[in-house]
Amino acid sequence: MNSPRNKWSVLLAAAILQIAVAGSVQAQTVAIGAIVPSSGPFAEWGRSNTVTLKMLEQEVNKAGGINGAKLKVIILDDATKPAQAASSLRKLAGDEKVIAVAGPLTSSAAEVTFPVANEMKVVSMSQASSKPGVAKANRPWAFRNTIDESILAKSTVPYYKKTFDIKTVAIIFDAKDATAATVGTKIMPAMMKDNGIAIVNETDPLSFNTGDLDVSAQVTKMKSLNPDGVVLSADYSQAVTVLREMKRQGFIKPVVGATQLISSAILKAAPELPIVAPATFYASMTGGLAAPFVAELQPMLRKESGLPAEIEPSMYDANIYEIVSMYVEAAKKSGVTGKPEDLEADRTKVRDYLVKLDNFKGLGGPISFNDDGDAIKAFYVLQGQNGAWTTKVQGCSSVPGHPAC
Amino acid sequence: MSTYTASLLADVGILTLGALSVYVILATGQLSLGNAGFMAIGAYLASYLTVVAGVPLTSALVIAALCSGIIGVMIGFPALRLKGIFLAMATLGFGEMIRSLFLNLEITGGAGGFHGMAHVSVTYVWIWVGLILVLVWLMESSRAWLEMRAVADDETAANLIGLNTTMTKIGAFGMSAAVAAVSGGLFAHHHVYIEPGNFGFERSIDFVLAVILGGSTIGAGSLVGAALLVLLPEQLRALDDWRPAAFGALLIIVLLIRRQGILDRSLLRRFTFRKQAA
Amino acid sequence: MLLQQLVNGVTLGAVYTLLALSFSIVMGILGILNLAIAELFMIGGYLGFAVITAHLSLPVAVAAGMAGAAAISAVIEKIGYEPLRDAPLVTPMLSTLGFSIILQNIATNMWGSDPLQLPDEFLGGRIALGPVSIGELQLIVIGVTIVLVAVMAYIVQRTSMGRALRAVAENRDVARLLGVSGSRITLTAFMMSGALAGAAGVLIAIHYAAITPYVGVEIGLKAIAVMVIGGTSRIWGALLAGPLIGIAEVLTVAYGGSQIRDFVVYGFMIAILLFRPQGLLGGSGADQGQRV
Amino acid sequence: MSAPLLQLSDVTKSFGGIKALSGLSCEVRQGQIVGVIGPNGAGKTTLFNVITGAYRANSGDVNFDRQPITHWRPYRIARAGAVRTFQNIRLFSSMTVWEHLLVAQPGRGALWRRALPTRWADGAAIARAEEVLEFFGLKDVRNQIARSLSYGTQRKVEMARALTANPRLLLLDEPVAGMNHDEAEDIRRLMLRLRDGGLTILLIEHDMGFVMNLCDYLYVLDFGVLIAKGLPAEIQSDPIVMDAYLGKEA
Repeated sequence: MNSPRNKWSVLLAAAILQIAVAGSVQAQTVAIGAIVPSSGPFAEWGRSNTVTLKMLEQEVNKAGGINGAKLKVIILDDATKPAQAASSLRKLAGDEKVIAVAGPLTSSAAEVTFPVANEMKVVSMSQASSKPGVAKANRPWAFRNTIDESILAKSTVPYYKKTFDIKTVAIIFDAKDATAATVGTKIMPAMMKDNGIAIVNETDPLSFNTGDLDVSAQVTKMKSLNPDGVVLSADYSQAVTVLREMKRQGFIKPVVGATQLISSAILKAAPELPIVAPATFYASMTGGLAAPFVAELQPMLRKESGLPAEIEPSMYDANIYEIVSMYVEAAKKSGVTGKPEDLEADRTKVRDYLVKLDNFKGLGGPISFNDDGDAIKAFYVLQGQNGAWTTKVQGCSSVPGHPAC
Repeated sequence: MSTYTASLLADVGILTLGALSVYVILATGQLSLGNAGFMAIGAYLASYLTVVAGVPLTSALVIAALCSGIIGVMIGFPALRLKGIFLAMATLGFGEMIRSLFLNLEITGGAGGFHGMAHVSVTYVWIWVGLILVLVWLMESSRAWLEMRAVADDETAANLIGLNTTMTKIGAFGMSAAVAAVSGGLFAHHHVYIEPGNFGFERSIDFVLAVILGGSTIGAGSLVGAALLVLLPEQLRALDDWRPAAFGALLIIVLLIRRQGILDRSLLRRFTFRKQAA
Repeated sequence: MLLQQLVNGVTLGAVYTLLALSFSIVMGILGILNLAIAELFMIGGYLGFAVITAHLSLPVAVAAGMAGAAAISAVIEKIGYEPLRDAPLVTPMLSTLGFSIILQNIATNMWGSDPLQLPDEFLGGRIALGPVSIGELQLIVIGVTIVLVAVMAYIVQRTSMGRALRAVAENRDVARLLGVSGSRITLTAFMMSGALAGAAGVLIAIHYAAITPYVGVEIGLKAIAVMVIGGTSRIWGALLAGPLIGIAEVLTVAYGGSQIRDFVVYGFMIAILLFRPQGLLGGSGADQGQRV
Repeated sequence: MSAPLLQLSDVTKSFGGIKALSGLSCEVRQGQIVGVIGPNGAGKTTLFNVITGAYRANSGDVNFDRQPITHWRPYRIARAGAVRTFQNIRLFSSMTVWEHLLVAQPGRGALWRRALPTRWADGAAIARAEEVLEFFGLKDVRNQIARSLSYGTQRKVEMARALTANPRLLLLDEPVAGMNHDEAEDIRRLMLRLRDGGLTILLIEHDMGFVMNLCDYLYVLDFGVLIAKGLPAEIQSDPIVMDAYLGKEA
């Protein structure tokens, strides 16, 4: 870990450098904004996003920047507060004159920030929001480099049913988390019905709250209903509590959930419990551009103070990396100038490029966007057991035959 | 003015109203740790009225304020049997109950939140803030306000010299609930999306914090406190990972240096006297 | 299932009891709500984790958690409370909030915001009693709670320090006349309170085997409710109220109301405040409301 | 003869078995200054508390202006016209003298007018406050925090505050305690002027000379029991009183 003193000197040096650079090549920078939660309960995600973006910025500039101009990524912390995310977007778009914004991360923040993006006519693309319909409600400037959970579940649930011979499930969800609650009360129940799986607690939805330590009562209740499997809709940091309790009570049943479950941390909670969840990226995935990305980013993450020593790149790091890469490509190919007088035109160019985006080379395969502003990209139904994720089904968030698949 | 500054100002305005709602109760010597509950009522009710029932925003805010005020009065009757920290506890419980209620209320979207509101400008927010600030400022030199201060200073004596202290406290509670509801309605229509998580204990504490930092003896203190709470974190961005800690430390320092808040009555009196002398 | 749920409820209740007691020591004596207690609990948990992962025994972990949290609590008292003790009660409450923000930030920067988890072996074995199965750690949690409450009750009711605490709780000025140093006693109260929160943190972190910097927030609010229900001035009240709320919560979940659980807990707290403001075990219904 | 303004019949108030007042009956007639005397712990302040509603009598009736006020709440009794001061001065700690003279005035007209600045909405209240301020000679200290003033002035502010509540019966609990002779004399003159203006006064006082010089009628309490009543001259020569009270002091 860096000592704080070291860190300050680095910051100072960076600041001096920045001033020097800004002084000499003022007109030749293209600014891209990012909104990440570097403090608050999701600090780790925001901080690893920050490292990822710094890495990307260097990569792009080393490779010659954007049509000769330097790329500058301006990263703002929203403290996991929706209001701060929205005002950050205003700062980025209004004061910092960025051509596009990556983020915000959570659906709650996206709900508040996307309308501002529309108002200010600048692209905002979330790296993690997967609550249904958030970008759709805020067209044309809102995008998400994620796949709507209702699409993912269509592949996840049949695999889950087939593999574990599931006829009945119990559903438990985090009632305080908007995404998890939507998945737990709407998407998953509908999906279970479509697949002919009975929900044993259909009339009695089991929930807990973000931050709850004790879910023993909920787990005991599920156990007494004796389902074949468990639908666990929660962010992984909360899901850990449930999995631990299931293990403690000897309630070893296959678990299915949404993208929120994907992380390496969750695999440590109860290695003997099989977990099925969809993802567009995971640190140990092979093939394509993913492996070099992980190889480059992981050591940088682990060096960073304020992040745990054994951290791995997350799906959100991959997503935000892709988002800014897309912006860079858009800027290059559609002739973004980065000049103040062209700002409005530049922003429109980026948006139009994204709308027509064709086979952008994402870390996990080609990416484009659907009419809802959500990503069409490859995804994987993963099964986690004994400490590792393995790909079981490969899918794509579009009609078959789309080039992205 | 950049739109970023404008949105911060809108946040200052919304927090000012929340702080004023606590200020009004604090003027009677009581602490509320649950005003986010009233804010939630105002936010959801006003939003429901504009989005589903098509009521114009201003009318919706007035209706929300009235309803919340009535709820405040109804809750005030039993709650005001309690005093001091016990009342604070009860209000804390009330706030959590309201949050839990909206988490389960399907017609307002439950945990999924509620949207569809039309965005309001910072000007509209500040028209309300200005209006209520002026109203509070006028009230501060009224007999009703003196009665509230009398209750705060010595409730028994106030009662014995002929003040209906129960009505005073309930009135303050109702007014507080109404102001918090306006704050909520404006919050909902400024951010155009609300969810129960917006109205937790943390929000209630923010209100109290704004009042105490700004000064709890005059209404303008709420404005100063709210401005500090919204703008300070923005100024601390350079600190990166230590931003919250720096904020916490500054908070403690301000409390230690000016426990009566940044503004107080004697400070104001000194200024007005100087004016008279000049 | 009912019996198993009762066991769950009692375990949860034990946690509430310790934290509620931690709140009530400061509240009972000084009348202020120490909002940093939830974070002392969290810090205690991390310290306990550190000791356990260093392969030291559980008692060492508990001791480390208690000592660490008590030390931080002493700092909070010296900086955040003592200079403000003549101010209205709400002022020191907010200064403790400042500390709570700082502690959360420090924990995030030191250990990350993701849950820190214990390796498996600490989950411990389980004992089957007919249809009910109890974890060894569950028993330890309940046992340590009872011991700590008893020790606390002994200190407060039987020792000279306890008498001094009660005297200050009654009236600081009179206590001074009796030769009791108010400032030393408040420091002691803060440290005792911190030690309890730290102990609770260690036990809970190890029992649930996962911890985050925000782990104290939800449970802290619940513990405040438990403190009120048990009565702020009665040590044993918390021992009754903790399991009561724990069981009430668990039964709400068991009988189909997991969504309205918080509603039930806080509703119960308000009912107690209105009808028995002195708490379940409190004595006479004297007017205890202090100015804020 | 008209009915008395205040009438207590057979009033008993006890605290945990100790009778602070037992079977007390007394009355105060319109336009008189009536004194209540007795040694410490005789129940004088308890009597005030029962009359003004701070305590509720265990048994017996209190009638004020022919209305049974025994179970009324304190503010209602004060509004009906029985307003008091306190033995241990209870001024509002945050208020100036001027504010004290506004706060207790009964509301006039619509409720909303009370929520507007007094100087716009309630000229009558301002005028009344000015009048009382003048009467008690408090003009010099009008903008000072009342609690910061001298003991004697604080007592005056308390009296002034009670007077602005438009009482018909003013209950004064040791109005000259802690005052020097000149101050006490000043107060005595003010009280006589008030009585001459038609106000009825019931007062508790330790200063014998002060009471004898001022009161039209006296009640003597000892251990919660009424042991004597009559004109000052009669009380002065009453052997029981001499024995129980005056004798002890000597």
